[in-house]
Amino acid sequence: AIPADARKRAQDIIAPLIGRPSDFPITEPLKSPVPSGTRIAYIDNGNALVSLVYKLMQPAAEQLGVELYAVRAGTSASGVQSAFSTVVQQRPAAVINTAIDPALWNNQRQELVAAGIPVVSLGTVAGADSGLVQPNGTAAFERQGRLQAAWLVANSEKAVHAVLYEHSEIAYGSAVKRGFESELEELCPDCTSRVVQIPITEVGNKAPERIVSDLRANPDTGAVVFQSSAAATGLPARLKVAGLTNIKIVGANPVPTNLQYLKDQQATVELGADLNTLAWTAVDTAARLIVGQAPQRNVLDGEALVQQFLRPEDITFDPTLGFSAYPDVAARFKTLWGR
Amino acid sequence: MTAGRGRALVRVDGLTKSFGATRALDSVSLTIHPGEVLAVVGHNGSGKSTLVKILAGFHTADGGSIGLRDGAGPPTELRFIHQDLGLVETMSTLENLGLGGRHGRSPWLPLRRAAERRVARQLVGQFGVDFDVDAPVRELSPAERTIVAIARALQGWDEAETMLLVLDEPTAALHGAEVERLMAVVRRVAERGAGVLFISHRLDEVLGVADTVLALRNGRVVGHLPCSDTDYAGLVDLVAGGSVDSLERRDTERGAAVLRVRGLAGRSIRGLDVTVHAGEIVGVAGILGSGRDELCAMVFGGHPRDSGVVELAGHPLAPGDLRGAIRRGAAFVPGDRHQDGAVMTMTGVENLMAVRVPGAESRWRRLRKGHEAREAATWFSTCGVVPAAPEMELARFSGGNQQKVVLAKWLRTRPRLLLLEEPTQGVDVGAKALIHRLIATTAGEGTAVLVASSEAKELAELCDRVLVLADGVLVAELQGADLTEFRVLHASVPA
Amino acid sequence: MSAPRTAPDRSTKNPEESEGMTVTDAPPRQDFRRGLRRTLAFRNISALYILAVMIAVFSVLAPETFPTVDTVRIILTDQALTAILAVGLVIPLAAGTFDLSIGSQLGLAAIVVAWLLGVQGLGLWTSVLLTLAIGAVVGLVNGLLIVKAKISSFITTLGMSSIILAVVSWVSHDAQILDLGQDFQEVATHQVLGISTSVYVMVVLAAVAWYVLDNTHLGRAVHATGGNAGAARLSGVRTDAVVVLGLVSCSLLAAVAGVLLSSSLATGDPTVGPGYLLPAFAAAFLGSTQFRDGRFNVLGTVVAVYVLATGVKGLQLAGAPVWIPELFNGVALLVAVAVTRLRKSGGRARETA
Amino acid sequence: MSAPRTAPDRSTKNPEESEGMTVTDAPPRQDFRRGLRRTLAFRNISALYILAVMIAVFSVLAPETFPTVDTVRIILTDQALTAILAVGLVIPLAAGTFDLSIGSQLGLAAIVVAWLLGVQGLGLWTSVLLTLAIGAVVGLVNGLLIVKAKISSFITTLGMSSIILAVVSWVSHDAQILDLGQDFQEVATHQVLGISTSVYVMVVLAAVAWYVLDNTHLGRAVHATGGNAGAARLSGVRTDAVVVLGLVSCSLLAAVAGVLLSSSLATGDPTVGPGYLLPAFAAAFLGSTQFRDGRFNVLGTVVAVYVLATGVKGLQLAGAPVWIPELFNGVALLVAVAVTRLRKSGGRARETA
Ligand SMILES: Nc1ncnc2c1ncn2[C@@H]1O[C@H](COP(=O)(O)OP(=O)(O)OP(=O)(O)O)[C@@H](O)[C@H]1O
Ligand SMILES: Nc1ncnc2c1ncn2[C@@H]1O[C@H](COP(=O)(O)OP(=O)(O)OP(=O)(O)O)[C@@H](O)[C@H]1O
Ligand SMILES: [Mg+2]
Ligand SMILES: [Mg+2]
Repeated sequence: AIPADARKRAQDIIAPLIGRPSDFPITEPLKSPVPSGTRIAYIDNGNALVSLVYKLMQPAAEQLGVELYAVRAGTSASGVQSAFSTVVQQRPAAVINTAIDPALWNNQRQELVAAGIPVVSLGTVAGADSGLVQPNGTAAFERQGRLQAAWLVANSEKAVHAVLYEHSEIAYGSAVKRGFESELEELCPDCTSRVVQIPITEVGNKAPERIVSDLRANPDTGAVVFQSSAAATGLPARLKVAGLTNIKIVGANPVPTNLQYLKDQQATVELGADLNTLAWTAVDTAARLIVGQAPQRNVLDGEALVQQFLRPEDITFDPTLGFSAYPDVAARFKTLWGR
Repeated sequence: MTAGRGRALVRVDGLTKSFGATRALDSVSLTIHPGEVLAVVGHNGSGKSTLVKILAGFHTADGGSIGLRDGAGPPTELRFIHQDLGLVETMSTLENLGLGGRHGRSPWLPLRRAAERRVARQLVGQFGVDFDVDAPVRELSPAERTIVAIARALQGWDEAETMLLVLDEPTAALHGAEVERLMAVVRRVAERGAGVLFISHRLDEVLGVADTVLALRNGRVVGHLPCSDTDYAGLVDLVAGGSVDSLERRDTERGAAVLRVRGLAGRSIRGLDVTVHAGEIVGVAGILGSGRDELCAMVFGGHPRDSGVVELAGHPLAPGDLRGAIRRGAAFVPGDRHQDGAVMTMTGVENLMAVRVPGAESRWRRLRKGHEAREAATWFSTCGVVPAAPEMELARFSGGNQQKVVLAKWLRTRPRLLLLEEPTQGVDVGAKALIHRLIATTAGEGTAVLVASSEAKELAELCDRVLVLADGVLVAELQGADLTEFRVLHASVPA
Repeated sequence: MSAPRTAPDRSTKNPEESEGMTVTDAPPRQDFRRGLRRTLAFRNISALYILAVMIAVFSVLAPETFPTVDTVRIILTDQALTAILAVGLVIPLAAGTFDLSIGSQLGLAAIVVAWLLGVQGLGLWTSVLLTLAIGAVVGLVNGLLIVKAKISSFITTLGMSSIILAVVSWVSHDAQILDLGQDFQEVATHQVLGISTSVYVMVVLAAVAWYVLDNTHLGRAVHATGGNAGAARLSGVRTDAVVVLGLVSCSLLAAVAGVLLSSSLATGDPTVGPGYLLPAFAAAFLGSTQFRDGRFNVLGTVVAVYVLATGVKGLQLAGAPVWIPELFNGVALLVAVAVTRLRKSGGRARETA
Repeated sequence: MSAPRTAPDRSTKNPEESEGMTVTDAPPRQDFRRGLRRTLAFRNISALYILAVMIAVFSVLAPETFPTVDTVRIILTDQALTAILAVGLVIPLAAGTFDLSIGSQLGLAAIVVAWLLGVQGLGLWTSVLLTLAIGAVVGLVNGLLIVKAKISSFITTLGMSSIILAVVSWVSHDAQILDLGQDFQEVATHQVLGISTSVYVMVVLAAVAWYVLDNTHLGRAVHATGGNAGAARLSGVRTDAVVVLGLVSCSLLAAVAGVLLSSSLATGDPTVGPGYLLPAFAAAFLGSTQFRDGRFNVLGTVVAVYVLATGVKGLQLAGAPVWIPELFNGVALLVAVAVTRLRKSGGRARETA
């Protein structure tokens, strides 16, 4: 059994994110307006999440009065490089990237930095010397792991045996793992956790089979934690077939499908990241960098991410657009931007 | 059998077809009446196969018309045996027989395999042969394959009221006795009221079976007359545009033994000793399954051996070591041109140059295009390849001309031992005489020649000595005055 | 390609046909026994032997979880879509045409059905039928490009695959499409006797494909077209129609798989298609080495899908490292095929390409 | 025998060879002109015409960015690896063997070189050479499985591809390998005259492959093996050696591309390989329709890579919607091939598959 004080501590950690989101990240106004005719490039590799962010950024760009355009990256590394070199050539005022590993476009990153073009990169964990501004970086991902661990402890009577499904191909995976393992160890020494790799190529097709096999091979597993809930696409149906119904599923970074599952009560809880605010934050950060204003501290530290634990009852919105904690985000940024 | 009885089964009028600048058919007209056997003759590339392929709908004509019998009664049904047989090699005899809706059942209904097998056995049995009708056709010998193609064209013919049977060189791979059977079948078909369009380069067959002859030259009709109005010499004249000298029998000067085969055994051959001397032309005769069609391939090494020793000029040739055999001076013209003889997708000159003559070409240095063009010009004219278009894909040459290219390819290597399987298959009379002369000349230069042929006449004319095989063993050896077409035929048919 | 006209090992030919077919010149009894022996020959059904070994091994390694009804149910369900796709693929392959666009076709159907349901708000069956129709049209276009424009099937379907991916991206805006309704989810996941509908759909489709390909003249025409299109045409097979029909059927099956996929995911996901391409090809090729001695066939393909899946499942349940299943897929494919080939008396290799 | 000395329809056949090949009965001058006309015929070099049109169109649509030296440099560099891979692929394709494992082989080399450098700490050139050697061994294994175990190349390389992916996953633990050192990064990215080394490597390798395949007896042996392996063997070509050699060369080139990729990424990434498979196949097949009338050839392949890349780049620079470039890839492939086919005088369709 988990000691009451440990559960209390865990509950304290998660309480601020139950039923309400973390604080709005951007507070300082934009000092000068963005010149008209400013163009911001976005690299879209066709991934659902990446495309979603693009969609969410469009109203922000409109509000700000800049032209946001997408360049398609192909599936191969050359495709990514080719897209970024197109961008290098186009010399936009800023570049926004979501989740495409900077290692794949290292040369172009250097060229962009050398050309003084600011690059805002969401969901990546490149080093500080990379010259990238990463509003949700290492810190946010470590916090994700810690929050998921805390949620488990807070919601379990007995010591849990958890499994963390991670994708080591994705650079931020180790940050999540670090946060999760250390927090679980700290809050509940009796709890155990396994870390199981799900090849990123299996997400969207074979991942659920692998997960079901893993859960059947390890029948004492009581909780499933996802580094990224996209891997759970198709999982509920498989769990139903396998009769695995008593397992807690703590997702994170849900894609719309996961929110739909949650809404349909086919998942337990998702640590929602407010991509909408993040998208606005990215445009805001790009704007600041364009006009030469320093971004806020939390943006530079990679902590500018709004999170909230989402339970089925919290899905009162249209899951298609993802989780949005601040419906008035447009108004807030309008004020900040003085428009 | 009187031509002209009833209405024409097919009426071809002014048919024209060109391939680029080649005029393959030039206003060809013909009619075939029920019960008529029309033979089409002509030199290689004269357009015979093109005519057949247009009838079959494989090519569309540039001009002219084809009228099948219409009005009263069912329309004429066309059945084909194409020059390259048109069998699906990966499928069994049974399955090949059932292709093309001959089964008369809806394609969606279940197959009746037992009945099909019975029918297949029966059809094949008509030719006095028996092989596994469930084996893929690619595992059959060329003659067996011919029989499958014939059987397919003939099935259910007695139910078809108005049929036109079209045979494009059906006898090229058949032996005398098999040819006889085929001719009998053809005659029977015609007697029942079907029409037959028959293409052959074996003019004696033509005389034996046809009622009318149509001669083509360069795509034009140069003669259309009843068979009774002509004779062998007349046909030769029509085909070759002049008379053809028959081969001068040379004085045999035997040199040293070049090829020495001892105790050879394989699939159909069971212990055979053969010696061929320099300058000697030795023929191999025998019916289907006698081992005749396997000997050359086994000597060359392209075909596995169970036992036996093959020596070329004192050096053993190992089975499978084809390069070794070539280096020692062996040359092999296979009986199956499509499968073994040539790369149809490559050009004439590339096929000609496919065998590397030691010392003549360097491997890494740039190909000498000029040299190749000269070689092609020389050899295409030597072997009478028309059109002399070295850069044309081999598949586009006519069947006989493909055969000449394959021959040229090997003659070019100036072999010490020339192994020939059906060397003149599909070749017109003029070209055949030319090839015979080439072979004789080659032998005259000291090459040992081993020729396997299903045509007794050819062997009798060409060879110094003929080995007759039956059931895989040597049953007769004919030479000198004993070497006649009749004796060869007689010896090869088992008692 | 070794010797021309190598001694044909005729004893190995189409053994299942001899069964029950009295061959006139052999006593039926003995013939039957010989047929049986051939049918059970290792090289003819190597995959089944491999399956048996795997079942034994994994039952020892994972005694709690592997040899259970649950495992059977799970494997059946998991692989139903791959099996449908692979069965579909068998048809054009048998006719000698490649379809490299099946993966993206599956993806197209998955997105289109979701789009019709979720975005256009059409009814359930309208959406499904329309999706199948669109699938068939894609197959038709593929087929016409091949037989009319005379582009090789490899290029046609490679190009088509790019085009389809573009269409998917355009229709879906690269985003998932949700809210497809509970009814739609039931289409694939409704359970009868503990087994979900997609399995039944697969069985029915495979049975139909098996009947047509292996037991009718139409099927024979398909194989003839694949064996030698020119010869088949000359013997009266309408090879163009066969090729087009084959591709349309294949596309239809891919569309069925796509609809079932969206139904079981309860989402239209724009990225799911291409991942199915290689498994389907592997199954069809492995399947071609089973039962019918080198001929593409439905039964072998379905068996191949499930043999591979059983191996992977067993390895996962036995707790093998992540990369082992992938290794298993590759090795199993090679071993199963090599066994078939090695025992065959020499000759005639590299038939395909 | 009055032979018809009519000019054969040479207009469709290997036009570049007629040049300088005086046909006995035509005046050389006219022949040369005819050769030139054939060489420039639309259906023979359709890709180049498409390229010209694209350059014109995009220069109007994106006048600032498209018609610049930068664009040329960038396209050259970006596509160098795809071009190397596609050139490698041409060799086995010409010999009638598929290699579906080139994508994963590229990935293997990319990871192995990174692992040797970053994890094992070997020297730069040791690592590179060892990686190339491993690449060659993979090709050798592919080749031996095909010629000895007589597994079809399609299955062999499909299976091998799974095995390689497993090895990559095992070696890399599915994680990136970093810290490969500045020197290594220079291997691919060092610039000479503003163009990076990988482009020069590509040009050299393509030139060698072109020379051997199109201008030597060995190259002719390769094409003969692809055309009819049985007949080639009976003419003294060591077809088994040709097949193995072809696959080894292909693997070597894939390994070179993998090393260059890791070098230009400065990272060993375990996921990069498979994405290269389809582009390489598309280029090789599109290339086969250029210059040599249906024969796989190096020059056509390199041109195909760059024509497709130019189109995509132009569309990107002109700001087309994201899904347009993918559509372009597909449509360009089909149109370029269809143009070649349609103009050809009937017959002989569906050569491949
Ligand atoms: N597909 C094709 N492309 C180009 N030329 C062709 C094609 N098919 C046939 N030809 C040419 O048409 C002419 C007639 O060929 P055809 O095959 O009809 O001759 P044939 O009379 O059957 O000769 P053979 O006795 O050698 O079989 C030849 O010059 C041949 O090269
Ligand atoms: N003109 C040619 N025709 C066909 N194949 C060729 C030709 N030239 C070379 N080859 C092939 O190229 C490969 C390399 O040839 P290799 O270097 O072994 O030739 P070689 O040294 O003359 O042979 P050997 O040493 O056996 O005489 C072989 O597979 C061979 O079959
Ligand atoms: Mg002919
Ligand atoms: Mg040598």
